[in-house]
Amino acid sequence: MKIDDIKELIELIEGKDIVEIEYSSGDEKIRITRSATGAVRHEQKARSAEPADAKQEAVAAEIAAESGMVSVNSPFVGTFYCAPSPSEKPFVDIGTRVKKGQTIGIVEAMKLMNTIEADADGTIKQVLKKDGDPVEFGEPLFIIDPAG
Amino acid sequence: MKIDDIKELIELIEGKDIVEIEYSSGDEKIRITRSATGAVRHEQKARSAEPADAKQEAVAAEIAAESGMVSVNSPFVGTFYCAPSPSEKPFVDIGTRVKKGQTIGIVEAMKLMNTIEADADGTIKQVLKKDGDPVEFGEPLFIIDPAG
Amino acid sequence: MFSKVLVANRGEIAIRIIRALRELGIRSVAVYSTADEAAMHTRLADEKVCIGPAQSKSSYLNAPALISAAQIKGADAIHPGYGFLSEDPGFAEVCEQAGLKFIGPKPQDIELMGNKLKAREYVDGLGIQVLPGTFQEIEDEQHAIRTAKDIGLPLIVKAAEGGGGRGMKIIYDEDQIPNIIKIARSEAKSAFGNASLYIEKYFEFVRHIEIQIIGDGNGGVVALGERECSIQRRHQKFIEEAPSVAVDDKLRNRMNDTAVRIARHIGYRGPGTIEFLLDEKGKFYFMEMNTRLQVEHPVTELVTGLDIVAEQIRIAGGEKMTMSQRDIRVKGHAIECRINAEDPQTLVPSAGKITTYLQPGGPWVRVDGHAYPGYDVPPYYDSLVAKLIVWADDRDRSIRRMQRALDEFVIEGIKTNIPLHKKILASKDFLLGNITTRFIDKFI
Amino acid sequence: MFSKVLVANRGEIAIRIIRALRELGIRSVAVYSTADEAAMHTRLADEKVCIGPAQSKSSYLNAPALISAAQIKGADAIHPGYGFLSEDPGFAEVCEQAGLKFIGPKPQDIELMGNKLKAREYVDGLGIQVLPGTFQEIEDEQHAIRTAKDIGLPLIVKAAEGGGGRGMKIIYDEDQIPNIIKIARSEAKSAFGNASLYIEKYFEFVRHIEIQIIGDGNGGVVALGERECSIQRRHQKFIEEAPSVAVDDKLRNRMNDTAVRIARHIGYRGPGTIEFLLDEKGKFYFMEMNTRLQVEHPVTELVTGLDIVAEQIRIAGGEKMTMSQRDIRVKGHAIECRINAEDPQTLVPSAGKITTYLQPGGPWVRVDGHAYPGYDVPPYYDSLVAKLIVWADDRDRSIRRMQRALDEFVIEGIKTNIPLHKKILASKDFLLGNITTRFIDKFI
Repeated sequence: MKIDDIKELIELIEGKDIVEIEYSSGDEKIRITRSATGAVRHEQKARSAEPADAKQEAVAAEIAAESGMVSVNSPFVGTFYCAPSPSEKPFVDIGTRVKKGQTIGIVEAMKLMNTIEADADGTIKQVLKKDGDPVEFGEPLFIIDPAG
Repeated sequence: MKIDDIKELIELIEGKDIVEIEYSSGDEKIRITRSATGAVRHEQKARSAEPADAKQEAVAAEIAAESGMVSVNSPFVGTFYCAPSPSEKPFVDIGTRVKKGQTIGIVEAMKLMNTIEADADGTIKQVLKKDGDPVEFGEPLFIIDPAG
Repeated sequence: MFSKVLVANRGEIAIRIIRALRELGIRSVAVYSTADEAAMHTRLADEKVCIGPAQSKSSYLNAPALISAAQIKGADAIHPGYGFLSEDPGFAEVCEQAGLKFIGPKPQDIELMGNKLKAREYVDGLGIQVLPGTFQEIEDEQHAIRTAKDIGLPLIVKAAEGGGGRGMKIIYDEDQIPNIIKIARSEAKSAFGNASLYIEKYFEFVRHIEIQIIGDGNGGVVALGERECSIQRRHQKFIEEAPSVAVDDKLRNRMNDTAVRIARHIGYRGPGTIEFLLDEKGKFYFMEMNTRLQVEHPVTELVTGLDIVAEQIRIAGGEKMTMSQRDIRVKGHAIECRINAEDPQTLVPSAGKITTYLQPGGPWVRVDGHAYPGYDVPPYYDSLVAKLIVWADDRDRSIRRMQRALDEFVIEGIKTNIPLHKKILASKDFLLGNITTRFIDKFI
Repeated sequence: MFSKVLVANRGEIAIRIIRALRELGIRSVAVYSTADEAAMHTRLADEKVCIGPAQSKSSYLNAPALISAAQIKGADAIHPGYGFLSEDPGFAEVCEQAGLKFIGPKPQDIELMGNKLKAREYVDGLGIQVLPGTFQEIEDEQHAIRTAKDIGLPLIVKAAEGGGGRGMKIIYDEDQIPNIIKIARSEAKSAFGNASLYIEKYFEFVRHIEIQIIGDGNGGVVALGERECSIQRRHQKFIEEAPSVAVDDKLRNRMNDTAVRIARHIGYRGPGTIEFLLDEKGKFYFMEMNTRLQVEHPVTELVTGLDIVAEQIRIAGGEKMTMSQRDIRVKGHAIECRINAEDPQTLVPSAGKITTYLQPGGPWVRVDGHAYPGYDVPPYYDSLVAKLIVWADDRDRSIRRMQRALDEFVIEGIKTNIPLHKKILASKDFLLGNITTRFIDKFI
């Protein structure tokens, strides 16, 4: 960022009721604060109390989101299964091409099998859980590359 | 960032109601803060737990300090007297020319008379306490204008 | 005893239970919705599981999600707290079917007392004085009008599956009957899934006095004395105290005995509360029974020195009850103020970020809360952010200690009802103990 | 009763006193040095006065400034807290001369017990067992060597005007005597303004047990039972509890009686503490008396239900003592952990800004502290930032409750001794109650 950019930023907020601009570059962060009277505050903030064991997946999911990929999250708390039964092959593997709506996994809760469907056409980029893993509500299970 | 850039930044905020610019370079970070009121915000690390009745004096003392004036503060908690005894004239009045070391007031604590001396040659600009007022340690009593 | 317990709740009561579990050496699992990711109960538990989105229906009221969460975490019991699923006999049953101990009463007892109309009938059958009113569901307007003629106005219309102050309407005038019955029926249907209504005589200037009991599930029951809960707004308790100025030893014994008789007859398990209305002449009427831990249990804990939550968990875990009626001594006086995130004038809930949070401390001041500096109070749930409870050796000192603690309590960034509590505590009628269920009206 | 009291102290004890005053309906005046402008005690008091610069000598130990502050604020009494001027008979006297009630013992009693050597003589004169040792000031090395021969090594050299664990040296070897006497003398001179020394037998594996008493100033004295204060580091108490596992009812009665005899003989006024060493055979020796409120008074408050500070103020204000020995009941068990701003390994004080401060809460957890989020711990004073005190119905539950509370206590930005407390509480010897004054050595 050059002095001229800063100048431009200052001119930008002059006469507006913006009182603070914060800018970062690594991992992009911006923070604009309006005066208390007007008070709308933009804050891009990550989940502050991330469950430790879900962090890696969350990070993966964020990267996915940033790079235009699609993350398929668990709609329920339960046990993840990658195949219809232990003796059968997984629904999908990394590299499998999938259609939107296609069953790609199962989350079992109280003997109820919740099928997990692909959210988009594309290629399975990552499978974030192993067969039998416990999963929480909202945890990412798969990353699909719609462009793949 | 070079000296010239800093100079430019300073010129930039001169006359505007920007009170803070923060800038980092590694991973780029910038932060610009405008004063909410429009007036220039001065963070003087003022006493945060100011006794309400001492606020006015403190403000006066700060103004004094800013404009090169000298504030004479109470060296003790006690009762302020402006004259050697109730029947006598005050040591000084506004406009009185004083010499450094000259007695200009008294703070009494436990029957002990602590004389207050002028910290500098000059003219008494303000007398911040009335005869008999309670004063705390460090409270400003007089403002002296050394240039006066 | 259990090795791991899932706490199917949020907020201060989840924390209260997690604290008890930790003190008992039992691992705890917190559950949370996506709106509660930064909630304090998730930090204090040993483990935590996200069970659903912000809406209670899909998270804290989502029985399959809770049981599934307990299963993937290997918990052997579920504590429901209060509210949410705590009084749902179906949930209690599903827990047991899933091999998870439900830390609460037996499902059939929850069911019996959950239908307030059936409970009236049951208690009346024991020869105990219940509030004058109907023992059958109100069939139609005519039924209600007949009742009004029988027992006189004003009346209060309640939902059979309601309770805890919810779903009530007062009838002052016979002309209002048709309209109120219609509205009450449709509200009951939508709020409780059951349109059944019943009618009781409405006493305006009475006290709400309740007796805390604990049962061992086999007919052993001890009574821990009364709580005075007359200070209510919109039928919700606001300030509770123990003991009550209106209850002397003789009356206390009679109320204790009555409560014990009901609980013993059921073979009730764990802590429960029998609610009575007490009139000016010292006559008391059974109103309803709450088959769960109550918000205001701490006042009883502080005057008896007994840890009700730990005892509840021990009883559910199969241990013998450690209390006996002989050992129960009520000492001193305790008050609880419910600190809600709400506008003190309009009582509208006030969600948002808490910028400053300074908790009172010092002698005999207890805070059961879940707020902290920087906590963002979500708009989805109950507005209770902390219970402030004090103890002292008599009521006057207890009131002054509460005033001192309220003065110390600083919560900024959201509105709270602290100013209203201060006003009530400073009022002459409160000091004199001249309180009824209509007390708060003059302050709002 | 007083209408306004100046609290001549800072930190948690100033707050404890301000709370008691507020609960008694008495206005409070906080004093503060320029380093304490944002200190919590200045916010909780009704009024405040800046009395001097950061250095204690010019502020909290500055008697004329304190008295002058009381005068300009119109206070009618001064509470000295503990430390600072609380055991300075001269200050007590100057207060009274200035027409300000000193909320503490009579000056001559402070003086009598303040000189630890004279106190030994006085108590010995009552026929009470004191620690073996000298009854006169140590004149020279030869005197010390003779004492060593008489009572045997190891010995402990103490300053007559010391006390509270300060100014002590242990002699294990006769050869060390000349050197240690020389050093101790010069240290005593500079620390207490008096080079007088005395010598006691040094017992290594004993317990420090003290009895809390309260006197009415006219010979009426009640004893509130013992505190176990053996967990010390550098002769400073670290963890206190009540009751002690080593004291049974019979021993408690004997220790109570002994303490009462001393205090009654003096005609002692207000709360005071008689410190004893207790050996393995149950024999106890008078060590010293502290003529002031003690840091650890809350553990006694929690097991007796008595408000020691309120009682102290009432007695000083001329009211009758409300306690009688017959009414004193010790119930349950209490522990106090002193939370210090210090490196848990090196014990070096850790000043600086507290970035996160989450105080534990819930049932029977008391925090007497003065820290808050954003508070800047000044480097000038005692490192104590909070006392964490818990109560439970027995010692095991009390320990588990304390562990739970320590787990909840989050202080970031400065170092604290919380990790060391956790280690001690989790140790087998602590659980078993196998503790002596040397206990902590193995943890550091």
